[in-house]
Amino acid sequence: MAELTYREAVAAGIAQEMRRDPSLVMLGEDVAAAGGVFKTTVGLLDEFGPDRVRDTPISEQAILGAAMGASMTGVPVIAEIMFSDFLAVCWDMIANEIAKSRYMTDGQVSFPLVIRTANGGAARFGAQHSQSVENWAMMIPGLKVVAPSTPADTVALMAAAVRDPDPVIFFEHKSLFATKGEVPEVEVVGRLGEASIVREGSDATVAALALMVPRALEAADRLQQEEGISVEVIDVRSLVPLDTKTLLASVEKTSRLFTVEENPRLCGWGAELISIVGEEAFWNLDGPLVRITTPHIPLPAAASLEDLAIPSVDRIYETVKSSLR
Amino acid sequence: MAELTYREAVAAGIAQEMRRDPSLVMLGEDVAAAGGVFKTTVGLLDEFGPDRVRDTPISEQAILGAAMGASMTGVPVIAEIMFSDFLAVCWDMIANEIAKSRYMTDGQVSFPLVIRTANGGAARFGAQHSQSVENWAMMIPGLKVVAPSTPADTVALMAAAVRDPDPVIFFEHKSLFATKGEVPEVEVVGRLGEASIVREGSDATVAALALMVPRALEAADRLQQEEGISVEVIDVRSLVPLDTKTLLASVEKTSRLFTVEENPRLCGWGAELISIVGEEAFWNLDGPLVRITTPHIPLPAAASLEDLAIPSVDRIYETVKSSLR
Amino acid sequence: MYDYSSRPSRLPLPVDERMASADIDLGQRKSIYRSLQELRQFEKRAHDLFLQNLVKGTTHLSLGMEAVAAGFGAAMRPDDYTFATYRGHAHALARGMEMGPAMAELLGRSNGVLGGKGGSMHLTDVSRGMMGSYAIIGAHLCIANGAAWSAQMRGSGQVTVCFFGDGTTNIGAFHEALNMAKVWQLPVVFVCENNLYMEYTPIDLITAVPHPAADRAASYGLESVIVDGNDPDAVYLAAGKAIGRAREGGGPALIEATTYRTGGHSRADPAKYRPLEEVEAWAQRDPIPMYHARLLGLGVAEGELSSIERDVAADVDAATEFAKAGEEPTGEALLTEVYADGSSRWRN
Amino acid sequence: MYDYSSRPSRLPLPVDERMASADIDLGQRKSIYRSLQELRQFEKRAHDLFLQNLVKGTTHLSLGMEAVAAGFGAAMRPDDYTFATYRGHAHALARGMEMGPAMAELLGRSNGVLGGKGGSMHLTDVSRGMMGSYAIIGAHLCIANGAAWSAQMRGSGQVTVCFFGDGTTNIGAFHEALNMAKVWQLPVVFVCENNLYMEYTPIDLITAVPHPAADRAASYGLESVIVDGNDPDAVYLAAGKAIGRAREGGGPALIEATTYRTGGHSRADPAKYRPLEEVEAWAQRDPIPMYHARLLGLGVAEGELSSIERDVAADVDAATEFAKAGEEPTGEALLTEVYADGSSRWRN
Ligand SMILES: Cc1ncc(C[n+]2csc(CCOP(=O)(O)OP(=O)(O)O)c2C)c(N)n1
Ligand SMILES: Cc1ncc(C[n+]2csc(CCOP(=O)(O)OP(=O)(O)O)c2C)c(N)n1
Ligand SMILES: [Mg+2]
Ligand SMILES: [Mg+2]
Repeated sequence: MAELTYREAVAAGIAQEMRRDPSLVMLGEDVAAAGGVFKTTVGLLDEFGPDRVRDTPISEQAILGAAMGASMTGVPVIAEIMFSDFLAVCWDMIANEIAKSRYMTDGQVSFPLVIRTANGGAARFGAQHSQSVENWAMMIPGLKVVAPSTPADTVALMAAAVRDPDPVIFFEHKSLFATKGEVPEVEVVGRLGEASIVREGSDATVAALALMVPRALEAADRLQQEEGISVEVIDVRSLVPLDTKTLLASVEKTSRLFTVEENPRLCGWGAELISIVGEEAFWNLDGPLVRITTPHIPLPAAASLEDLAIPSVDRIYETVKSSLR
Repeated sequence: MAELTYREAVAAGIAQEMRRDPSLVMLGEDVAAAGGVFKTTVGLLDEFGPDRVRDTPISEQAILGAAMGASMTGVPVIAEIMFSDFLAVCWDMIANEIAKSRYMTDGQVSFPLVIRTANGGAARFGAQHSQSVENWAMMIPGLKVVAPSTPADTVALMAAAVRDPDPVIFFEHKSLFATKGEVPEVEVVGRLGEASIVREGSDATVAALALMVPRALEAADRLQQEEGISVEVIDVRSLVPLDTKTLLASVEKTSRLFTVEENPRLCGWGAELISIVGEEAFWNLDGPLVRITTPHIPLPAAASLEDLAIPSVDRIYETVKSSLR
Repeated sequence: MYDYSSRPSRLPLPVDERMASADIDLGQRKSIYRSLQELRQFEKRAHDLFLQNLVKGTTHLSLGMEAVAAGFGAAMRPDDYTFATYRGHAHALARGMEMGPAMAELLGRSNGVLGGKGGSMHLTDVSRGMMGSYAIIGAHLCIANGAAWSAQMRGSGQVTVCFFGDGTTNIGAFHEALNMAKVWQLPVVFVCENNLYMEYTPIDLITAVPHPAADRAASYGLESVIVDGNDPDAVYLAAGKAIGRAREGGGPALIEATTYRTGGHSRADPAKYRPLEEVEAWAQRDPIPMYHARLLGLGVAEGELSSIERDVAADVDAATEFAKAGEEPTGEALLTEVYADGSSRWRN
Repeated sequence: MYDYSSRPSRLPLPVDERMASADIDLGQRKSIYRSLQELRQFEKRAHDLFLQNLVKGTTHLSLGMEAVAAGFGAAMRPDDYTFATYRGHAHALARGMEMGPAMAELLGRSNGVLGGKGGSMHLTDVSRGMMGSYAIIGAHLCIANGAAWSAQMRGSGQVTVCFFGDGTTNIGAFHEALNMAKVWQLPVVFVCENNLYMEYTPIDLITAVPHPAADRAASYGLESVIVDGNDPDAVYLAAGKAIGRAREGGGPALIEATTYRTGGHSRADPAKYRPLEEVEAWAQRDPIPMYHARLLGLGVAEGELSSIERDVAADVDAATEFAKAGEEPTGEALLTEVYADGSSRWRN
């Protein structure tokens, strides 16, 4: 075991896979010489050289086009889109080209590619650099979507994403980059589509993702200590494929579901989980299905406002407590 | 009253508003001389001239940029994006610029603009020209989102959208263009944020949008006739603002909610409605919350496949029937 | 009043008679002639079937523009890559896609080359290097770069050729793709088929320069190249040169091929927005009768050409029968091939 | 090993001494000097406050590049429109945004010009024609067109000036905006501040032409214009010419102003990816000492200049106090101004 930061885990995961597969390449803005604006690709240029680790112009459509065309002709690719907000400037490449071309061609082409991007708020970057857009990706058929919350999961899911023959959108959370955790020193390979029960409990299920996972855990601890409420916390990890088994089994046990999501309220991944449970586990439920979300607003820049916008430990705590009362 | 097709109603609504407000302008690809690829803007160039009705290059970002910049400096705009699939090529303009700039500037700027676009399937246009992307728009804070199902609503909501000081995404359904309906010959102005109960019923609520409305109505008629099941059908019409009052009141009465949506399954508007009801009307519910959706796939081109993909009268009928049993 | 059809016509150049004596093997020319016939006859049939409502949705034909596809098709190596638009039938056939599965795809049948899932706008046949037809303007230029990058990295010597229209030069992706291609010296040839119109709007009215592609080549450090897109020999030579240079590591090229579509943009568009005189002048420059005459001039027997024409007609008939005999795809196909495991499973 | 700082330096041109005798009113020059001082001193303070963790998130400073904003600011009419990027402090101040509310915005206070909602990257002051700072590359060029189109339709005579960096010339929106501006003959002046780097990557490594903007002007039927972006007078003259022509209906312009940032791209970036020799050579070309010397040469008294400097220092101190005295915005503000009714209500 080694202790790595989440940002180091990104580089470690990529490096592990680039060592394994000499055909794997990487591209993006400032990813090579500078090691990425979030320092998540430090060392890769030196180890793998400028043919495999490429700095690009500010041309997100060309970046993803390069990734798509290369992957469909035998060269697997990791592409970085610096901030997930910028997925919007290349959304056609993602939603209409990469996601749909396999189906449109009845399986003639595959896209072994990973689109990595820094997602999420709490860094005071304002409305155009702070969004959580995992729901944008989840709603597009043909994509796979993951968002790790720990360094170990980052390495494991990076490996799984790279080895998966389908396009994977890989959301790295900016406000987790500095967090630390143990990562095995052997080869680490996770599986897409597996949620993780990060805390067991019996009174309510709380499903969370990325930065919301540690917050949900902290709220759960407090609920236990202060209110005697036993909360099961699920780290969803993979939105597509979605581990509905773990989710439904947990709700069967607890009879209550709360989701904690950073994306704005309407049509978020929380709504999807709620809808699945509201249809398939309706008769197990003992009370309302509750979403805890960022309000349906752009994110403000000021620290005091941003802290009010994104679900906090307090808000999770209060919502679960008052709803279970 | 005059009988208009839905496509004529689009032009009629725009013309009504351009007559009222001489500063209102329109732009898009092939919208002027050709009257639009769907013939929804026929006659406007002749009536209002080339300064107010402009053909553009194939430059969707520039089209929406022009709309945004003009509207924020005093010139209201109707912009056409030919197919809603193409919103992806200008998604940054919509999701990051138009939707967020009012908030980011603390209200210094307003965007009185309407983005019209042909949405939806059943026209055998394949995966890149058939999507229902109303959920893309709904999930972005700062936008308003409407999708009429009749010619009369088309005129009324067009007027409402144009007069609204906020950006409105106006989804016209391709497979409704040829449908006909009565439209008053006086000035018609609707209101955003009002759903319409298009059929009263007591056993279940079915919420539908655009092309799904006539299908839901037909299914409801058959359910009544063949099964004696009384279905209330709500034409949601406006996703943002959302008329939750009408929805919740209906569910209070019927105790069951079904949504019928054309967008692919995950994170659709149906999930949002289900989630609202699953939290706020949970204790009114007598059974599972059920979504009837297009599967989570890109749309196929072949008629036989497309008909299987998009919710049909039969599928609505069968789902409601078996779920109420 | 605001009718574009009253604008001055943009007339074709006269045929460059020197092309007749260009150094092109006669066998090659005959096979180009066959290709022209295939594209023409296939698409005329597709249009008939559309009018009979057997082809649903839409079609975008290359009638009148076949010389570009045929000329390039002849100049490409079998393992080279083609990227095309929704107006892609001609390019697919020119790379050797079989007519039967192509026609069946237009009819939405399960024996279609895409099993009915893609339709007219998305013809793809990876086994022939036909890497897809893309229906949203601009994207495929970026994707073509990726295939070229892959070939460069694999050292395969494959060249990618990417076709698109004049209208496409005004979208952002064009700019991003051309710049990246040059910076990375990718083996890719971009071919603008300038047919003077986007859908219904004349290209010169919405473009800042007269030659939408050629006048922009310098922005990407590229040579400005204009070729007569209605002359198969001229296209073949220009294609050979650009492809050859790209194959040798000389980097990308941008070629503007001037041409004209005989019919409308898509479906049943009568294309009335064009001046009559212009339509007629270009009809005089139809590549097929011109090439027919050229081959006769080069000593090919009339009978040999008409036998090619008859052969192709029989192929098109057979393809039509093949297509009509196909089943409509059923529910099973609906949920396959979203993901590489063959399924559309997004949950467990 | 793959360190860009070992690449050859790109050195500044020598000062064009003829500018000293250009026909510019001395009062105008003094006010340009004041503007330079304001931009410089404000941003130095902003950087200090960032290092003290009073400014959170990020800042992008124009230190070393002030001549572009100051020169344009001086040439614009009060009702003209400015569109800027996340590197927008200088442009906001050059249009007259008050320093107090600007600084308060950086500190995320409710007395900020955006109430704390926007932050450093989105400074906007519509009352001064400062139409916004946009943080996603490319978009604002398209939006600037819209403002210009509006002015054209209203016949207001307003000109729109849109600033952006060298790296921005490679994104699709650049291409779409420039083409549309020319086709519609919009009164808009596009200004590329070429500081030789995108974030950390040298522009020439990822661009197909040496002058990312000027070498592409021809693609849009525009003249190629390069101006010394470190010489306020040169900028002022070029700005006046382009703005004047646009105002008279002469259509858009594209100007490439060559310049250099003294510091890093953003926040605490030490900018070590640049050759030392290059950094030092450009430091020698800092616009402020140069302009100071020029004004002395034109007979302005040293004392007059230092009194300007002191005045500005006092203003910056006052702005800092104003900002620090502001409250942190509270929950109420969180949910306002999503929609024009002032609320964020998306349901009834
Ligand atoms: C992004 C996008 N915008 C608009 C369209 C609609 N559209 C399809 S074809 C076409 C015209 C294309 O013109 P051109 O590039 O000249 O090609 P041509 O059809 O003439 O071959 C347009 C506007 C589209 N498919 N994608
Ligand atoms: C679409 C998009 N891609 C990437 C970024 C990240 N980014 C911010 S500034 C920048 C460099 C911009 O370079 P340039 O245009 O030269 O402007 P400068 O910062 O040098 O003023 C990049 C890549 C962004 N904001 N938007
Ligand atoms: Mg064309
Ligand atoms: Mg720069």
